[in-house]
Amino acid sequence: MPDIREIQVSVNGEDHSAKVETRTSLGDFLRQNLGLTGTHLGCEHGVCGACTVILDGEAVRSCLMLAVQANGHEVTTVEGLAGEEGELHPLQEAFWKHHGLQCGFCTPGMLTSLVAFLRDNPNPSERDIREAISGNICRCTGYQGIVDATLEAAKVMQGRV
Amino acid sequence: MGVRYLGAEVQRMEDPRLLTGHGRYVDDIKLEGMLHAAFLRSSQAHAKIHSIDITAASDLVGVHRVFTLADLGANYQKPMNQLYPAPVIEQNKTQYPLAKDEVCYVGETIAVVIADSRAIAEDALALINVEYKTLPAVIDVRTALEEGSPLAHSDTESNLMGKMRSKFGDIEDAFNKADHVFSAGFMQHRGGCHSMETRGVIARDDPWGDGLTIWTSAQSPYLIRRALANWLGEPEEKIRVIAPDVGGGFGPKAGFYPEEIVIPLVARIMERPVKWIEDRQEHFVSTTTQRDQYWDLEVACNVDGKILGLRGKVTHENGAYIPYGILLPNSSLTPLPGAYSIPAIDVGVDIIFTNTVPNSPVRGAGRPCGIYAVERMVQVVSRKLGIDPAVVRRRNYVRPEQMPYETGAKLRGGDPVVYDSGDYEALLDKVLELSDYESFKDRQIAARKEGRFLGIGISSCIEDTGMGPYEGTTVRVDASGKVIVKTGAASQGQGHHTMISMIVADNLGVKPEDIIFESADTAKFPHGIGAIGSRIAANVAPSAFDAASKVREKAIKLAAEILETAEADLDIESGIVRVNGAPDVSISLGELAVKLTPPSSTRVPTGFEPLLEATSFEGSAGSPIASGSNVAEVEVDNGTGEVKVLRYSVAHDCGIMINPMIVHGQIVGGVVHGIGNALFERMIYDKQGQPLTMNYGEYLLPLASEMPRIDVTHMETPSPLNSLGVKGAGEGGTIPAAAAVIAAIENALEEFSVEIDYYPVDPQYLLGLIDSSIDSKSSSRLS
Amino acid sequence: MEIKNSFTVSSDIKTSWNILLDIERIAPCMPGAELTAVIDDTHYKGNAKLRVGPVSLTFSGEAEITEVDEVNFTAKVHAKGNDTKGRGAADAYVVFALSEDGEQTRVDVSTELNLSGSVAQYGRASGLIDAIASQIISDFTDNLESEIANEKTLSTKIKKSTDTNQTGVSKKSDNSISGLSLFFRAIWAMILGKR
Amino acid sequence: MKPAPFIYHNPLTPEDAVSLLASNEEAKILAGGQSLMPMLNMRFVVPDHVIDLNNVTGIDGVTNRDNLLEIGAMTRQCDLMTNDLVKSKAPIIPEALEHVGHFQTRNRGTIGGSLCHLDPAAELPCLMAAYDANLTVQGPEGQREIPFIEWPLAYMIPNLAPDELLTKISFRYWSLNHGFGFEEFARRHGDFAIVAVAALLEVDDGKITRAAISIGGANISPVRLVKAEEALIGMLANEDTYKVAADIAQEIESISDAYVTSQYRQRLAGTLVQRALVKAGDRVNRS
Repeated sequence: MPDIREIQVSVNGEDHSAKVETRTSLGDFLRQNLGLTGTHLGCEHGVCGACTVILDGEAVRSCLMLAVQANGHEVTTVEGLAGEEGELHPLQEAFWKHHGLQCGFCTPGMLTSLVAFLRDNPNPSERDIREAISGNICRCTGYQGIVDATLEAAKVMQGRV
Repeated sequence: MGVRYLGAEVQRMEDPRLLTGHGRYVDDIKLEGMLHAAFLRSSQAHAKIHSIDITAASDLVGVHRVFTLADLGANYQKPMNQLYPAPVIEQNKTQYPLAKDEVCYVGETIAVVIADSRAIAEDALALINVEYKTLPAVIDVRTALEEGSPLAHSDTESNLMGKMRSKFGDIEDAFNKADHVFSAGFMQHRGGCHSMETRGVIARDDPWGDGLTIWTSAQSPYLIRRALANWLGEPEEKIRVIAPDVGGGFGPKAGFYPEEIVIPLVARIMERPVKWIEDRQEHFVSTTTQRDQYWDLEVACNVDGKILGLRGKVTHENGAYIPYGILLPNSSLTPLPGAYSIPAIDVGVDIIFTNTVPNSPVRGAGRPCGIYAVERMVQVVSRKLGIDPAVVRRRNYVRPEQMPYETGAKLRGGDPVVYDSGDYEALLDKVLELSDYESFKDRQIAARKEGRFLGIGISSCIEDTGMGPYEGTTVRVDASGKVIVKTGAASQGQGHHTMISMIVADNLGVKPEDIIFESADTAKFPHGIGAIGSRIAANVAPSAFDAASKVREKAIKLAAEILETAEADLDIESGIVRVNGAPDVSISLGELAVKLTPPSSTRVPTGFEPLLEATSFEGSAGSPIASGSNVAEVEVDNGTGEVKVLRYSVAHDCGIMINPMIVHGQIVGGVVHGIGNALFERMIYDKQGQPLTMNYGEYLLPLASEMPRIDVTHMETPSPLNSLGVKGAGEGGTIPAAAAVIAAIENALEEFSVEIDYYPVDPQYLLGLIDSSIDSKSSSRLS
Repeated sequence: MEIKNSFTVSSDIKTSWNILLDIERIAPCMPGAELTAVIDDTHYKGNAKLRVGPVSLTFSGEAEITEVDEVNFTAKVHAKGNDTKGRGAADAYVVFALSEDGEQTRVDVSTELNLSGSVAQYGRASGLIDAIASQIISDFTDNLESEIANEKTLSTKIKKSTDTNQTGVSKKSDNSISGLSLFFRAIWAMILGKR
Repeated sequence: MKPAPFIYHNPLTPEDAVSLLASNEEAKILAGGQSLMPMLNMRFVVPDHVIDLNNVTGIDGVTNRDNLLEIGAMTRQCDLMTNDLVKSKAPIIPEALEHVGHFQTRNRGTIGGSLCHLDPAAELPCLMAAYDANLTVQGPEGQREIPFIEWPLAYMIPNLAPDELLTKISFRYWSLNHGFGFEEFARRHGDFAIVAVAALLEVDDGKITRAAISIGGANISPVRLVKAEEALIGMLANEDTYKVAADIAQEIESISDAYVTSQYRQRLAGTLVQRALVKAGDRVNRS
């Protein structure tokens, strides 16, 4: 008999109430129950970082959390980064400008990770950024476009551009 | 018509969707009534299957059915197709979509569970009981041809799949008259695909309607359609294959997999859509990879470093089956002699079956191995003769005045390898400047005084790109004035939408944002080949250019009639045909399209075919040869053996660049893949054929933290082989990287006379080389 | 992997041979193993428990005496089992060969052990898993030696080993590199699945 | 890679957690989940019950009591890195935590989870070995304290009964002017160390008065280099002295795996002990 619980989660500012089997990961819950397929599952063992979401303000692996553990918490996914009118987040703009993505599969996890990182490190060096995204694997870009985009986004977000 | 987009760093059309989480990858697709599949895979490297008991699994709540090969139907008890038949394949072994009675690698599909959810399907896998009779496995290619070696397949007489040879020039003469002959042996290991999106297939069958529709994370949807139609014995027209957004491909997604047979068949039998998404553990054991190659080479040269000949032998690990013909061993040989004018070559390859995951190309295919081999031998010549490696290269390059240069080697189809254009020495000059090569010695000496070991290495390469026959494009203007562009080319992140839109926009006089781009859907465009071998730009750019030109001509011709003016006085800008000098006399492309798709009881203008549309299959008249020279600067820690790549410089020539930003991204990403091959990525099996490297903590994909900044500079030597002068750029970063990094390591450790004979170079191996060099020096001092 | 062990017992070859063929008697010599059913003279069912760090495995399977050569005093046993939760399988071919060594009997035990499935597919623990397997076999032969030599000593032998395990990591000085092998003592805890 | 089914429990107090452990067979504790969740997803670990500690109160946070730092088992790794008490009293901990996974995993991972998972190469067990930490576990019969040296029973098996819960870690911190150095070698940033070394030094008048050297990754659990620690006492704090310790480290009992040999681990232990001591020595001298 599957172990099913009812949970309340706020995702991208919207409250959701859902029944979920307790073995379901937060990542699967977002994708399958809520249809928020922007969060990608790349390895399901916590290394690739594609599934990263922001939980109560902190970047976490959604493959390494049960959905039931998000009960009563706030989650932000890649779908929640752009503004209400659809205007891109400065980091999204910078990724676009600096070719920070190719296939786009790692991108949601990169963005959520870096949004949280830039909040705590508003003036990062290239080294800081490279270490910050060392938990996010990209097979396409060689990371350089991502690093350049993050350097620029940091400046924009500081009002320095 | 002024060129506005070609050559500009246009931001990609794909990106806003992907940046906001609105991509559409296979796993994002949800169909009404869809069931979920999980495959039972062999836990044995080599075994006979005595029995498969699916009773308990079938009885599990939530499981709809469990299939073995027998359950697929009487017509389907046969192995898969050989995608690329070739005479050199002496023993053609392809696998059954579900194993029949023998499994030959860990990960081979045996059964499939169809259930309400993936989780339940996985629950059922643990309840299937397979009774195996374990057979000895072949893992090490070096002993696989020895008398008494186990056999990778129990019904074969030998593990030799076939032999190939690249031979040209008078090799005996070259070695007889050479001042020196040097030899070197080395193992090259290239790992797996590891696209961040794993593979995945959804199939839906509608026998009274659309037939089979298959969404698959693939590089070659048309190849899958053809292979599946062939295997099923059904018409291609009733099979639609769609590659939606694909999260990276790198070669292994260009094949045809058992799951691409089983999921459609099962969906048909179940009369419900079925989804299978490969998980990462499956990816390690079921997605094709590259593996080991052992090279033993001799180089004949003169005292000045001029190379006269190259000969030797390669042992190539093929894995258990041949899903992909001989592309890999073949593309290991065709790049010989690299960027150099070497008059005689004789290198043979033994292609060997082992009980490991079957082979397929991975970014660069065999080219990184072939180029590594040539570059290693140049390095050997340089070291043995004490001549600077840059100088040895200068003395051997194919020179611009030799172009077109026929090497003597043959491409897979039998055509001669001809270098179409390029200036390899100029590329070397550029990269030496970019990398501050001249001042490196100072940096090295200064670092050595601090106890640090710096080294520098050069590598040059050529890359045959843009293999034919074509990658077609249709351009059509619809009544709204939007331009529909359709092509068979499938993208896995290379930005085809942007690149093709730029070309069409320039030629047709429209804005890229007015283009509706559709690709990688067999229902949308009649035929395509696939995104492999850096072939798309050199094939689809000419066809897009040509199709757009034809639509433009037709539009101008019709507009000239309607506006009663000469064609030469018309130009198209932002989708409006205007008369030069009379800007208010105009007609839009949309209006012209309506004229060519008129309502009932009206006529198409006389002399015109319906539709403002054209299709072209123009491509390249041969393989454009891209080229590059790279310099790596490394530091080796003599206390741990760790190698840090401090700096990496690339001078690259892929002809005319359509979008330099995209080319730059391809090069940088490719270099990082190559550094991964040189230093990190290794898949290990134990002696029984059990894979030991099964997670991303152990399979070391390159991370941002270990990768250097990569400086790239370009030359644009147009290819004479196509209308735009373009060459491919997808693999030129990867191909030379390992040779540059490894030459740099040896340079850093020159005082220890370290000779590296395999890659990936791990720190343990390197520290061992340093320590044994120190030991032998101190013992020789004592004696 | 292939593991070879030998020992010499003071009993004569006939006595040793008879004990060896008494499967119900020698099965408990295998650490963590229990015999659950005797199907016939040559077929047996049993379980073997093994703990590798956080992973607790129970192999359930069968053993078959595939060959008994009364003339040359050799016996071959094939044992195989699957983890009850689908995490892998173990397959062992064991050859016992007895030979006279003066008054004594020499016993050679050669084991070809193959692990497969996820239990065998973790590179970081691979050395450890090999070591555990060798240790199991080696302890099995130790126990077998005791059983043949003197059945009374069997229970003490196992108890002794268990004690070693329960001591765990003891005095600080023992934990230094000059101390007893932390590694091999600790392996016992895994084999017996304590805690 | 979906976990097998289990019953999820969400206790709110340590007592409830312990009684759930006592009343359910085959139960697994879920702390930060950064090691357990991968094992559940891969079905290496197939428990019948999962007992989540994330809503249990009173087992997190850092306090200072009589020169003892007391750390609740559910204190997250990210909080240890930014905690002022930890930064001032045991600065080696934040330094070492830079190597623990990535910031996203440190946001969830806990000290207690790491100590119970007991990966041989993990940084936190290595540090706790260096500090001779005491681990407080709670069971149905009450609490008991276990010195770290008695904590590892075997490869990734802690000295914890099935019905016991690790609630607190405490250790006496070193004098304010102690020196510290943490060095590890991993192939990539955030990977499990091949070998890691934590070194603590106290020096008086140029001579070493107290030393702790802990080595992770070399063997199946962290090992204190007692012989070297003893050898250092009374010696001048300089590179020649550290070399003595490094030479002893090179003899450390080590394990091999599919990727590296025990000999290489020994070699690394030597290099890293030397480097960690240099770092520790420099820091003493500066303060």
